[in-house]
Amino acid sequence: MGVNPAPPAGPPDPPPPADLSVPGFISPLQSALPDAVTQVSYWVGDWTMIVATNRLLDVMRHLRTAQEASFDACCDVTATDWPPRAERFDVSYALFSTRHRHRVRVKVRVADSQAVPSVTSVWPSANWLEREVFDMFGIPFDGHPDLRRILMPDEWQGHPQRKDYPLEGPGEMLLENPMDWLRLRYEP
Amino acid sequence: MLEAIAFYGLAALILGFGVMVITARSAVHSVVFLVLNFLAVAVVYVVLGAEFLAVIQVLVYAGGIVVLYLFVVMLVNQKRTPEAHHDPHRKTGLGIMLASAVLAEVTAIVVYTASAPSASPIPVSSPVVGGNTEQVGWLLYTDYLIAFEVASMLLLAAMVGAILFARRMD
Amino acid sequence: MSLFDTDELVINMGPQHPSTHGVLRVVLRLDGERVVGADVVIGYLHRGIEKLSEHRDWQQIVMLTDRMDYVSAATSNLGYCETVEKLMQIEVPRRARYIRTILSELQRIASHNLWLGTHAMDIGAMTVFLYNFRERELILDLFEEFCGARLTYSSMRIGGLPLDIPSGWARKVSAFCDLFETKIPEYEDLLTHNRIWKERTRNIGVISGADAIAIGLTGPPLRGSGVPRDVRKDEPYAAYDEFDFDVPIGSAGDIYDRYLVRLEEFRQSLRIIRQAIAGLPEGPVVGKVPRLIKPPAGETYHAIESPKGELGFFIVSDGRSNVPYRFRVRPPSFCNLQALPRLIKGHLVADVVAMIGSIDIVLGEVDR
Amino acid sequence: MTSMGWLLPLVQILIVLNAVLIAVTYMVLLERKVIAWAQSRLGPMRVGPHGVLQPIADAIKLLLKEDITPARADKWLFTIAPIMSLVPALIAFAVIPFGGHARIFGRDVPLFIADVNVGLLYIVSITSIGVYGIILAGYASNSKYPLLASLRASAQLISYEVAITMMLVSVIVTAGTLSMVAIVEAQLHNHVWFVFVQPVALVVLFIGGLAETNRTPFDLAEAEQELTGGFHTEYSGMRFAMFFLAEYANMIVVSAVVTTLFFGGWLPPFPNVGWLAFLGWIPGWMWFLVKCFVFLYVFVWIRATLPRYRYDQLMRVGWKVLIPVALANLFVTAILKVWL
Repeated sequence: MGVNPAPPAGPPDPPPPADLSVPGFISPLQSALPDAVTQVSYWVGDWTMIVATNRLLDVMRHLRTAQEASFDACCDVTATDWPPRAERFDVSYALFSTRHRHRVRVKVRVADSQAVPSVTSVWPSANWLEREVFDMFGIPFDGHPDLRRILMPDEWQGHPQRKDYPLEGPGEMLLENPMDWLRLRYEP
Repeated sequence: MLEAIAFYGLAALILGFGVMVITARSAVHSVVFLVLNFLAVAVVYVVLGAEFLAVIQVLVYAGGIVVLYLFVVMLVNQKRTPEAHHDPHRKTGLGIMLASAVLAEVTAIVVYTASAPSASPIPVSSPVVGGNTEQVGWLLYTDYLIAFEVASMLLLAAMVGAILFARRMD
Repeated sequence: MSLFDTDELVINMGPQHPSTHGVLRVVLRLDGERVVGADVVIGYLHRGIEKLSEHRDWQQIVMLTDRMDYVSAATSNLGYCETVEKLMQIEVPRRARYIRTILSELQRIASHNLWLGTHAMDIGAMTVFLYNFRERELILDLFEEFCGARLTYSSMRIGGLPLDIPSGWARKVSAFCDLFETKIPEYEDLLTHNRIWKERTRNIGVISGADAIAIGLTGPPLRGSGVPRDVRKDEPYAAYDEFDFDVPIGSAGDIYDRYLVRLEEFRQSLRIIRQAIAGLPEGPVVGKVPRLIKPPAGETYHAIESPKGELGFFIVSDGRSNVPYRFRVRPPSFCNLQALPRLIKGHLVADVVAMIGSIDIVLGEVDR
Repeated sequence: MTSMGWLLPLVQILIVLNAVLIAVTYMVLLERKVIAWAQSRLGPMRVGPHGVLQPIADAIKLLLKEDITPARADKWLFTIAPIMSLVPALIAFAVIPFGGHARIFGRDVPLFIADVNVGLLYIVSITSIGVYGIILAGYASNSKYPLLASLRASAQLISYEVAITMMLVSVIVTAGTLSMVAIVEAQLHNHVWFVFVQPVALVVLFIGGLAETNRTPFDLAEAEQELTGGFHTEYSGMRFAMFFLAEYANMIVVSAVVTTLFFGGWLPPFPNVGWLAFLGWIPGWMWFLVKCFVFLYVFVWIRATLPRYRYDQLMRVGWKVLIPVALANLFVTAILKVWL
């Protein structure tokens, strides 16, 4: 098990290299919805846009409908937990366009128990994926038609994919302060 | 002698099943007893040498109509027990009147037949040769043709009506 | 006005039911035998593979990916290894990419065999089941000869393959291709033009291409609706860009078209395998992989075409520990299963099992 | 007739009943073997050479199994349902003519239990009773899958009975009798098997027979993959075995009826062709069994080949195809009978 001085506080989200041309759908989006995209990043071939949470639905609708984007498939909705950060969750959406055959990842950063607007109205396929994120991370989705647990039993306590949730389950390992578990992992 | 034993035995069975039909607590049980009742009646027909009638009794009553009864009884959701069932529309007086009329009629028949000299019954055809299937068919299509056709028209109308009722639900 | 007062019948299909292909539970609300509504309950096989993977080192996770889609372990292996290779920017030797392609196409045939067998059995044609298992067995033999396992292969490693193919294996694969080609007509004889089969599958569970994309269908169910979407063509991985093959699509988007699509995929898979065997290059099977696998900090999403659909891996590395920081699978079965309530609504109970069969789910992958 | 005349029917009943029960158990083995061959496997091989003792092992297993009655079941109906299913299937054999007359111990013995003058109607009416077993089993189990299955089964039986009965009427009109023995003799006198006179009737009757016996492709009532076994889901042990026996006994009844009506019963092929007279050396009951076996084989063969119909499709086939065909066939038969 890795022994590190402190838990990481977030992904690097490196900016794209200067000599790389930005995909064609990003700049129309930025001009149509100014200030919605807070950061564009590029890593090993994947383009990522970090979006303000309150603008998420607008961005998604634009990406879905705009000609040059037309992201008609929402392949995946998932989250990553970065506990030391104030907005501890990255909720990321993997989008794909069957027309242009390009991909993009859209991320929003939310704090614990802060709601994310649901994109089920844009892509019905996000329904179960958002339910899984809710189940695993406890991130509520605003406007979701049927926000229930999906993989864990309905009466389950806690959200297993959070970093402060022990691998062995809550049981006797559940410490007084959930952050203690993190300390166990990242400090010797 | 043998026939008499068979007849009285079967009659007891028929009456017994009949009583069980109306006393069974579960409606499905009642229907099962009704089937057994019909089967016993069919055996009586066999004893009397009316095989065709016996077979038709089983085929139509036991095998056909009562199956539909069973369907209905099975599928109707009996939310209340029969004991708790109080029909506000029940007309006790009328019921008693009708029942006593039927009773009087039956009594009259019994008294009349007992007093009258036993007329020789219509000769039953010999059960071995040819059977009575042909005779039944012959009678139905000659002497009783109109009654037969009227009955079939009535059934047809009932069938059309049932289909209409079922259609309206859609 | 309703003449009769009727109740809905709620029936619990599963989690123990012969046709739910595992521990799937579908709560059906029925009007007679017609499905008025359905709720899909999953999670009975949830083993927390995503969570577990955040506590296993990078090579050990290959073993966990076997246990997701356990009838198609090789493609899960491939998807995971390629994602890590992408994250570490490792160049995989051409021979390894060819062999990976052969393995995943063999796996596709085996998985479709299992699908066709169980799907036909759900509709009552039991002989097809055994015919398919007869051929699937041959593929399992090939896998056993390659990696020693028959179900959970762990047949790939980050940077390449655990070992080169045994001598004579390529010839056996070619022989299998020749044999299998003669067996496909046997399945078709029993089903394709069978009146009952057509009546059971045509115009059942119809979904248009646009709806299918919107609800997240991928793989053969999406292609059955006429969308030529195949990760192998759209975003080529392994060695697929070097081979010639077609992406079969349907037109009606019903169960029958999905069946035809998968049957044609048998043939296309054979075509790919033959090309790969014929052009199999010499060389090493493992690329330049550091002894300690520790990808630099960053995240990536990489998708492959598993027999069920788009199998994606989203992996985040913190660049410091020798375990992934976040390991996420985009399971095709899970996303395809989501369409089930919409597809079965208004059909009969018998169509429910046909539908479950036609979207080809593996509960190990749905629940992970 | 001697004073022992009453003994003969008892002996006949005993022989037929036992033969039928043994035939039924071996029918299961036959089915497993034939399907195994169709599916390129071996079938039962362990009990006895080539698994010939498998039915006996199965019977012992079923007898020794725990007989479970579900807690909320209607116990009385749950017990009589399998009986109501099996008994009609067995007593239908009373009128099946396995052969003509034979001389045994110098005595003329008919190879059938009874020659009733309404034999064919008797079979139809008796098999119509068998549906109660299925309905009551579904109801008494107090479980949803069996209930759905029993509804399917009874709707199926009732609707296919209509087509079958109409087709039988065509045959009756052709033969001019309702007696099974007389029908066979009519085929002898007319010098032709009725299959050549009433081919449509044969097809419809056999399809209806498949449906009546709940066999593939009409086995919706016990669709393992949809209804987890159907009306006998909750049954175990010997009560389950009774349903099983009833199904296979019904298959034999259907085969026997088809043989009798269309393929000349115990008659050898073309009994009137002189140079084929040597076929008459084989006893009639052997011919009957061989013909029956062919139809039983067809039953199994169909099961190995075809998928299953859906409930509404099955009803459509019954009401919109078989019954009109049966009516048309009856109409044509009647016209030909009157005018020719």
